[in-house]
Amino acid sequence: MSKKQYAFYPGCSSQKGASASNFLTSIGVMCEKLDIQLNEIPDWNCCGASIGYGEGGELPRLVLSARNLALAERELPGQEMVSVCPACWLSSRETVDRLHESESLLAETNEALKEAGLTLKNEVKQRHMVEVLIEDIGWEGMKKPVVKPLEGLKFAGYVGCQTNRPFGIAGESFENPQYLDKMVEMVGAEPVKYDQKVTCCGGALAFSEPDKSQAQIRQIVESAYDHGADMIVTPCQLCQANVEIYQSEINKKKGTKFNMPVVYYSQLMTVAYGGDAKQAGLDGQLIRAEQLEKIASKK
Amino acid sequence: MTAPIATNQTILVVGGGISGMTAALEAAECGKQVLLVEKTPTLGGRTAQLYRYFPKMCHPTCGMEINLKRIRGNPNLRTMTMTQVVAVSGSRGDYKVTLKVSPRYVNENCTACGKCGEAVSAEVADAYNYGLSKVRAAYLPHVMAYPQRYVIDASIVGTPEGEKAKAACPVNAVDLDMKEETIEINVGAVVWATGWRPFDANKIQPYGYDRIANVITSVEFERLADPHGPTGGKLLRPSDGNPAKNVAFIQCAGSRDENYLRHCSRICCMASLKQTQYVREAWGDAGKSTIYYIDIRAIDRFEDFYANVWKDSTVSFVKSKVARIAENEANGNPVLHGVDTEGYHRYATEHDLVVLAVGMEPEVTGVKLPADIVMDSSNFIEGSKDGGMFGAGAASSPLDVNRAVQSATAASLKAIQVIHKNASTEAA
Amino acid sequence: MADIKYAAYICSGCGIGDKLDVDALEKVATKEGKMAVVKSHPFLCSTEGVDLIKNDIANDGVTHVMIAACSRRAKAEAFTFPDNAVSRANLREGVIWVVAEGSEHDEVRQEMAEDYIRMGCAEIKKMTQPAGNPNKAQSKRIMVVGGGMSGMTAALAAADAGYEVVLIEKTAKLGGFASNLLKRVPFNAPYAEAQPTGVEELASKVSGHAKIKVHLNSTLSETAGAPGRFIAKIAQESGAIAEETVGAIVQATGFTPYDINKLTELGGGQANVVDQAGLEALAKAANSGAIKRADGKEVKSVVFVQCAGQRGSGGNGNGQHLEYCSGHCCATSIKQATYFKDANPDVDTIVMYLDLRVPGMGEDFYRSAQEKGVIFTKAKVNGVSGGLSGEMSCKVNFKDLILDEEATVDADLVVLATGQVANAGVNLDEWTATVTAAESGDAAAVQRKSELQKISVLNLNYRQGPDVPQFKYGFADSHFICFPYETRRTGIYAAGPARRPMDMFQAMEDATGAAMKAIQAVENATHGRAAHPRAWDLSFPKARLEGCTQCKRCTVECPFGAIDEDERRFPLFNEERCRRCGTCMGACPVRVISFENYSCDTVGMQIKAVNVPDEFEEKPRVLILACENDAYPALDMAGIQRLTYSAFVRAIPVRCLGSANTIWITDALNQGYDGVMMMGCKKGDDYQCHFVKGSEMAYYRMSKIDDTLKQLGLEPERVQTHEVAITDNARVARMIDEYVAQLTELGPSPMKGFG
Amino acid sequence: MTATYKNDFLKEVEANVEDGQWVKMCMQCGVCAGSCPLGPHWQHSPQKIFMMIRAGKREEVLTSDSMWMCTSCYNCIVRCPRKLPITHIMHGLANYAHRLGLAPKGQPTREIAKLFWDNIVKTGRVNELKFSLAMYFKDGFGQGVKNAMAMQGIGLGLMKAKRLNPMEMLGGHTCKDKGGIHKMIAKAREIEDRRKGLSGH
Repeated sequence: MSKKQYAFYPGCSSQKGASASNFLTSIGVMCEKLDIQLNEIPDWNCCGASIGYGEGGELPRLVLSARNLALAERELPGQEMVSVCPACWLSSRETVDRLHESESLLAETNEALKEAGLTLKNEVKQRHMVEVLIEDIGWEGMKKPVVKPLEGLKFAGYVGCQTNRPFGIAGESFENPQYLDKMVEMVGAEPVKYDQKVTCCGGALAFSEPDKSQAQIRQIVESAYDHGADMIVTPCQLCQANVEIYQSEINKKKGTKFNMPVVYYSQLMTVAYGGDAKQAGLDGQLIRAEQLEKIASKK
Repeated sequence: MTAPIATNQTILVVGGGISGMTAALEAAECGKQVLLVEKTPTLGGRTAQLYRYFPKMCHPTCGMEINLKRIRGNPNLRTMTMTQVVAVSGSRGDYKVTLKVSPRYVNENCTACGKCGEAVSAEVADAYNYGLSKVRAAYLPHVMAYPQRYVIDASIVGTPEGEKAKAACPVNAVDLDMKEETIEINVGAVVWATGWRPFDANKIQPYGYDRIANVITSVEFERLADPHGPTGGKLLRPSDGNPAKNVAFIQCAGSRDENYLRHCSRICCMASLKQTQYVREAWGDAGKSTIYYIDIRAIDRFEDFYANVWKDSTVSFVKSKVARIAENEANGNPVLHGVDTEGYHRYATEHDLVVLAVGMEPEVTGVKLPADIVMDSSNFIEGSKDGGMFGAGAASSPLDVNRAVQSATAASLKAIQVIHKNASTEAA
Repeated sequence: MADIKYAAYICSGCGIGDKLDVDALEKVATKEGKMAVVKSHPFLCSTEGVDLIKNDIANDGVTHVMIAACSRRAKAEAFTFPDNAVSRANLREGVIWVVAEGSEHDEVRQEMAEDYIRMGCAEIKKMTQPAGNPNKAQSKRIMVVGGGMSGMTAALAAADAGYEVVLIEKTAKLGGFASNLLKRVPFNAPYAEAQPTGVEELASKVSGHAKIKVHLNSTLSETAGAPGRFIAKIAQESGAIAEETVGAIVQATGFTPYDINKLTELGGGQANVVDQAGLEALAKAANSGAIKRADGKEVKSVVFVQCAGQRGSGGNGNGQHLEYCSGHCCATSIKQATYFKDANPDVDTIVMYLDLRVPGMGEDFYRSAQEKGVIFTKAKVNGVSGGLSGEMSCKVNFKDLILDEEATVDADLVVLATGQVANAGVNLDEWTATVTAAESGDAAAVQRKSELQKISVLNLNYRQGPDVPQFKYGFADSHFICFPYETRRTGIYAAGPARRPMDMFQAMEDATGAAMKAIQAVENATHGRAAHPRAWDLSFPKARLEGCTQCKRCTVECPFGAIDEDERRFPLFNEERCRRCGTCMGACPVRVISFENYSCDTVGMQIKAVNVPDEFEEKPRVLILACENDAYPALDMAGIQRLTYSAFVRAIPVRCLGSANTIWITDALNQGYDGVMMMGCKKGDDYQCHFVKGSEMAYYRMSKIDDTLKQLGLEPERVQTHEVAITDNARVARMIDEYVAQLTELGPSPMKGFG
Repeated sequence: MTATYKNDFLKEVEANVEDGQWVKMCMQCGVCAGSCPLGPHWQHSPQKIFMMIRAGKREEVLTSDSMWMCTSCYNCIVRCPRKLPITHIMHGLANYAHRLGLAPKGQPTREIAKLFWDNIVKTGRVNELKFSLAMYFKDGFGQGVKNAMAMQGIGLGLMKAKRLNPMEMLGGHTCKDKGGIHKMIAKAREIEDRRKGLSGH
């Protein structure tokens, strides 16, 4: 069967050797199994991320995203643009909306884009990888390739903020989204019911306000433990990084004994689809997801 | 059944709640021919499900008794229950209306002796108590039900349970072969008194109505307080049946919110102020009520009621739209998170029970009305372009009972004007 | 009274036949009840059963029907025979459903049923089927008092329904308060912009309407008569008196803005502090240009103070002005704020509120003002100063309740949102006091009385005073939530801000509703029927004046001012004003007042008909007199819910506890009843009584009965008065059992056997 | 300082702050204040800031560090009953205060935001290593070393996990058309400053 084609916007953190490179590895394998072809947008640039506003302001920030949109329009005509990073998706989608709302803003944007030899018609539809999976592949389609159900594993589905708000996945609640738990069930594991599903991890303030964001992270990990989770699963790079990386910090400061692996949905799927630990990017875990590795290594 | 005689001198009133009953009665007592149709098995509407009225703290069934007596005694007024309007054609003074009559499976013979109810064991959710309790599948909708006639729930028709009910009836009132019927009638004017429904609290996700047992709606709280309600009038919370002594009332639950209802539902402030007095009635000084509000809208002399509740030591007010409700998993208490905006004070407060003062939305939201009907942005009925159909009561605007009756009385006269025009043009 | 024939029909359906000995009941009806025809039927409410009765009426000359079956509240349609008097003995809800199961109760259950048969038979013998008021009134014209938005709307509404209208306006032109407005708050979607008032269009429609006769520069110097035959004397500018005969009256006399000069703490009386009416004048003068102050200075900054002198201390009041909220002021200030913004977006426009009250779609109007840049601040205004000399701007001192700090803002103009004061005429309590004082020769009172007559709107020549009774804060409102138009003067309906504080939209709707009630009143009056709550009742009070002692109790106690005095100082009944509650009947010490189907006898004979066992049988008897609207339904519903109570009680429904005559109590006690329970509605400020004072009167009369009891050597416990709500099903059953237990303690009545 | 309750500052905000025209639409319900994860650390909640703007408290607003506490969780946006884009307004206020030089000196988020922006504009993509190091050393060399040592474990961990590449010191990820990007951003900044009447710096 012919593969589904998408203009792919990987985003900075997913690049080789970057903080979420292992995410991209698993995404690649997952898409392979699901006949999804991702065509990387040539020479894409950073979206400005959530913290870009401080220095960047409005138009420069919009223009950054606009450049990616323009490139996609020109280089991969007719293809919808897919991001795996909530920040990338959010910035792009917000840019699309804002430029649709305001003629003058679009004009100003094009004035700036001209400097980079680009123009934007603003015709590219923005998708999040999760939307592609649910809406284009469908639950049945996602289930089909499962060969190694992750039986006996308990996951705390941690959706976080930006995949969920302000846009969110169609039909999901901002306060209590279900899709991540459904994905966990789909790969044969058990989602735990806990109350920090959409709690903010502190986002970019992890750097500038470590104590405040670590307090958030502590809540999340604690609740995951309290409700019997073996691991946390998330669709978000920043969530993954913050919640995984700072556990040791929190242990140091607060005397906790956190050691909870934090993985991506794509890693679960890769393993369930029969991929090995490396393909699932499990070698990229700071806190090793041994139970997953075990299943992955099973022949 | 045979179609009731109706002509272009007949006024059709749609909806048998307090507004519909009023509109119908006022016209009928002027000697006009009126047909009152009601979707459910009994007249009374939402007011029959209230425990007390503000500001007098009197009982809605008191006025209902009078209205039912007026209805029983008036030959100009005919009522049809379990009947819905499915189509309206024609124009001012001459409408063709299609009615759909659902089977009640009980005919006019019924004496409400209750034998069928004793005979069946199947139970269904009790709509009268908003599903907070169950009722036998052969039931009288409530003690004041009019017509005073039982209903066989469709779910037991064609089952042994249904047959039991039939066998038990001493007067051959149970007719399990009843079918849905469609009736065409001709009327001169139509009053839409289709009323309101409580906004679906599940949609207000931050308040976790769908996840937290001890978060309920204001209409459900009315049933808890009512002696005819699921708890026999005791304020017990759903999760564990423990006394609900420390109760939070959250205003604008759905209302004044562009994510849900744009409009203010008017009644909710007074309803919550009233309900704080249920808490006092139940627990005296041991009760505690907290009202979380944006603006307290106690209009005209209702201000007196507000002023008195304000003085009540068991009631406190927080000017805040609650941000979210979490659940204390240890004791099932809802925990309210938010900020008191008068001076910026953050709170995380536990209560035994949370009552969402849910907004009013028109019952016709999502229902296909005649093209001629003019509605506002919240689907409240302003009237019809041809001036022959009128909104009345809560169908026309979010109104308290007193205002609804006022509105219905006015609508009744507007309908009479249409009939009058017909009569005089025919005379000419 | 040509050949009367009494017939009793006993239903054995619904389990009556299983629980009771119906043959025995038939015997009672025949032997003791002396019914000419006695029949029983297994399913009396069926077509067949009803036909049986109809047939006896048609072919067997039956004139009076006693039906022993279910409660009078059940199957009413089936058991209605328009030309025949009907009494109902309640064997179902009243006996078999409430007397405990089990054969040990068979005897008392049967006794109870037999007594109800006796009572039904006794009652029907004293009933005649009412034929309606013979001297029917004639006029179907509607008089509207007041030519403002409410009055004009009412007039047009009635006229368009085919009724002739007489409209009285005291000023030289139609329009009222609304003519002073530049625009009105929007009435319909999208609720974004103020709309034209439409007052001129309405005025021209009214003055051009063939069925409407307008009297300008006119007031009412006297209103006499009753619904269907009011005679209005209309004092005109010329001094001439015009006379109009009308059938009903809509009082739409509007409101007056609260006197701003009383609000000195908020700068009232100072040059650049105006009320909302004042602002409308400035806005009109500006005619969509920049709004200028009285001194001609263009307004660059304006502050609106909400609830000025309203909501007691709850709003921006200091507790010395109006207690209530006038409802419309928030939306009105929003509208006025947009006057400024529409003329010049740069005008600093602040609305200071405590609770912004824009219910319903008003929320959209609020939004639209915010979009225009109107600033809303939750603030308690402590004072307004300055603005005295033209140039000086005002200083508004306030506490910003959000920022939680005291602040001051300068403004060229301050607008105080003051309240509505009703133009509802004379307060009848003051009137009565004044008249009493005047009659005792108090000169000041005499003076005050003539002042009051000038204030009066209607100048009714009713014995109880010249205007409609006011409910609260001077508004002529109804006390009933379900029945907003129930003023205590039949055929006279208040509408608009005279009834209750309200905005223009509500006032116009209100006026249409009031017109509806007026039309209904003339229809009822001209058909000789009662108005709400005993709508279409054809009975009406008759008095045997030869027995009257002129004690005046009936004239004083009638809740509806229906009874005047004739020149011989006898009570003069105005049937069209009467609501058929029977309070007069209850009041009459010599029992000369009665209705055809409800009288001292219809109830008295029932009491006497009960078989009172002697003291040795240990079967106490308790008489229950229950209000037919609340207490009796509660007893009924106790039955429907199969709650049980003692079989020793005998319940009689009464139209209103106010109609209960003390003779009934003394008769019952003389006859050996062990106790009497009177069950009526809530009294006091939040009274429930649909006849206003009925239960109040009953309590009052019973408080006086103790002496009588002493004379009879009886304990006061033997007569009890209770407030019973319609929801008290369970409570009423409990009350009965507790009382019967208490009486058993007390022992049998010493009167037994003397009766 | 007492509030003037004049519209000047509101108008300034509407003209210069991203989505500033929404500020007047707030009805002071406070749901945003209660929804913010870092709420307890806000000196003024968003709804209160809106009120302060209406009250003309220019300095108190622009010098406040409250808006710098925004984690961009968007809770406020999705819950606001008036649909105010609160997150964007907070970002806009922060940026405006920053551009005016009124934002608190040394406010960590403010500084890191600048570092981050410079970092991405340089090559068009984030250089995580340089960004982290820049962060550690933002408070001078001594503090930098301490910070770096403190985070050393994590750093090494990330490198082991191939999620931090030491090679990034030399170039690292970059867009081909750096020049175009620089010109583009400069142009955008120029246009925005023109619109806001600010002089670029």
